[in-house]
Amino acid sequence: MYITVSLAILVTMALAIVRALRGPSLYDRVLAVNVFGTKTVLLVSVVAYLFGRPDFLDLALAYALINFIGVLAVLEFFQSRGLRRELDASGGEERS
Amino acid sequence: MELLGLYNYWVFVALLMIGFYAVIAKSNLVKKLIGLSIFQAAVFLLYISMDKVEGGTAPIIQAGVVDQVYSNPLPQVLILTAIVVGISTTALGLAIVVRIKEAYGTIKEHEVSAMDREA
Amino acid sequence: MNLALDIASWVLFGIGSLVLFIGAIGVLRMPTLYTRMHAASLTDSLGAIAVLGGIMLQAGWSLAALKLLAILLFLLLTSPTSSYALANAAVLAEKRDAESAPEPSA
Amino acid sequence: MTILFALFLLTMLVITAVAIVQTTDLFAAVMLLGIFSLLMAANFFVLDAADVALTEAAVGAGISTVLFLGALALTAARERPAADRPWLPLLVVLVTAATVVYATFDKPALGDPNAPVHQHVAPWYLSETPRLIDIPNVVTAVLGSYRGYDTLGEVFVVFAAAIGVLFVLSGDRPVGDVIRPADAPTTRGLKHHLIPRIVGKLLIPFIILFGLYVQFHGEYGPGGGFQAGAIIAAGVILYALLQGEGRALAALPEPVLKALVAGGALLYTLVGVVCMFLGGNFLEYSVLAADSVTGQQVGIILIEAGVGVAVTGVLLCIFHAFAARDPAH
Repeated sequence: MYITVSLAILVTMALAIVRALRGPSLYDRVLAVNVFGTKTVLLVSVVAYLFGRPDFLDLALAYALINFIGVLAVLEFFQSRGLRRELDASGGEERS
Repeated sequence: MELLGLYNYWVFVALLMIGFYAVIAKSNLVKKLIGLSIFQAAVFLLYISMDKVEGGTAPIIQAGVVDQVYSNPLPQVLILTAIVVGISTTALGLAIVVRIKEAYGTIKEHEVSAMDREA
Repeated sequence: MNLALDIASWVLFGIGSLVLFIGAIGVLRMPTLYTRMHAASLTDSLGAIAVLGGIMLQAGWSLAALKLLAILLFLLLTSPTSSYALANAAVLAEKRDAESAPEPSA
Repeated sequence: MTILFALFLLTMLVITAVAIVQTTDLFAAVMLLGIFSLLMAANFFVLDAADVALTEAAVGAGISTVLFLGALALTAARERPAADRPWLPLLVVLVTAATVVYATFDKPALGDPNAPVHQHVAPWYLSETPRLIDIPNVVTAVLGSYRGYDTLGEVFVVFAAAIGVLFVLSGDRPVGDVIRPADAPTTRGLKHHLIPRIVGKLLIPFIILFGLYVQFHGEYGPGGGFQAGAIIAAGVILYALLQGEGRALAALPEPVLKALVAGGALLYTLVGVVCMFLGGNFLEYSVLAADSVTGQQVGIILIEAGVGVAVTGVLLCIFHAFAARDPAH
């Protein structure tokens, strides 16, 4: 029973990776990371039961709590990058 | 089945070489550090692959369960500390890259060394 | 009783897997960023509820069930928040591009 | 069954790694690195390394993304598609790969109980820990007690890295880019985003609480100082992202962070020295209490506390050093 659902989650993870690789925009990649994070939480919870060690749910709990920090950091990054571009014309792009 | 048992090691080799390629072929210094992180992760994977025992479980002893096989705790201890050390050393590398950018205006390795030669 | 619980778990797992799978296809096939985001965030929440609910039925009354409940709660809080942050970042960038496009960069 | 997971997860790992190296967009590379870290943690978990997976989760799920983004903000988000000459490096890599793959044919298969690595100290650790230290988590026992010297060394490496970052980044920024438009403060932090702010306010206490749980439950389940330090640091970084650097630094000022870094390392060393004064060897915790098992447990709790404090301090010091360098801040 657990193995079926964990396989389903693995397939959805693979699809999310395809989205992350194809892009096209940066935000698509962030979206893929976000989707992937949720799937990892679910996978870990299921696998903890599959292995019969439910005390390892701590890992899923850790991800559920701190996974979205990355996405918030992205929002902050784009916000302050816009600000930085006003400060400095050469901005976030490498000189060419 | 015999060969599948070595799959972990092949993935380790693949990751190691991908990281290695990034370090030697890319001239962007941040990219080199990213490659170094992948290289590091490959080594972590090697160690953790070695700790697995067939039919075993994580080495946290369950009260009242006898005859349980446990995986090897030693590689886990080594890698556990290595992960935190890895992030701090990567941070140090990034700090140096930031200073290079400020001093040279670029983070391309060959441009930095060209400027060094001119100076 | 046990059989009933098992069947309920199966049903929840089935719903969860199906919803997650549909969501993943949506993320892959939808035409624009915002539609993709829509597909991802809604199915994520329902899928998480179904899968974790299914496990919870199997766990019974225990510390593990409490932890699963906590995981579910935190997921339901953080997953929409990150969708919000992501959509916000995308809109901000779009707006900035639209603003900077007509005027020549100073 | 493990093989099935391994095939799936490891293949995805390799694909992601290739994509990371291939893309010229460094921002995309950092995002993919996030996926890479998640896959790595899932792999560790499947391979029975719950403690390691928790560490990877705590470090990879926030802190490493935040640090890389901080560095990208200060350098450049795009790699110029350059005239790299890939042929020579590719050749070197392929030759090395062939050699190492050849070497793997002598490795024991995954999970082989007769592999040399399982023959020597590990069985002793597993069989003697319940008698000598009496805590369920053998990983914590090995980390804290049997290999306490190693862990002390690692703590000092982390300590040295923090000092290095502070040295490198605390000098004066080159002049010219510190002018700040008057209306800049409106974009500081994510204060004006209502939803993240409220959710963050709700979650930060739970993150800190969970960090403390991981710290003190480390003897019984997956956890310990390294993981707890990273989780607590992630909580404070979340606070800094939401409320702005200033508020985070007001709550935990920089001298306090530096004191945490030094204090944690010092606490660990002092435990060792106290053991010597009580007549044992350096880091021989058995002498810390009348009963040697209790002594071991007290010693492990103390040094884990030292590790946790030091790691929290180090990660936060590094984060603030990068953030303070940013002209937009």
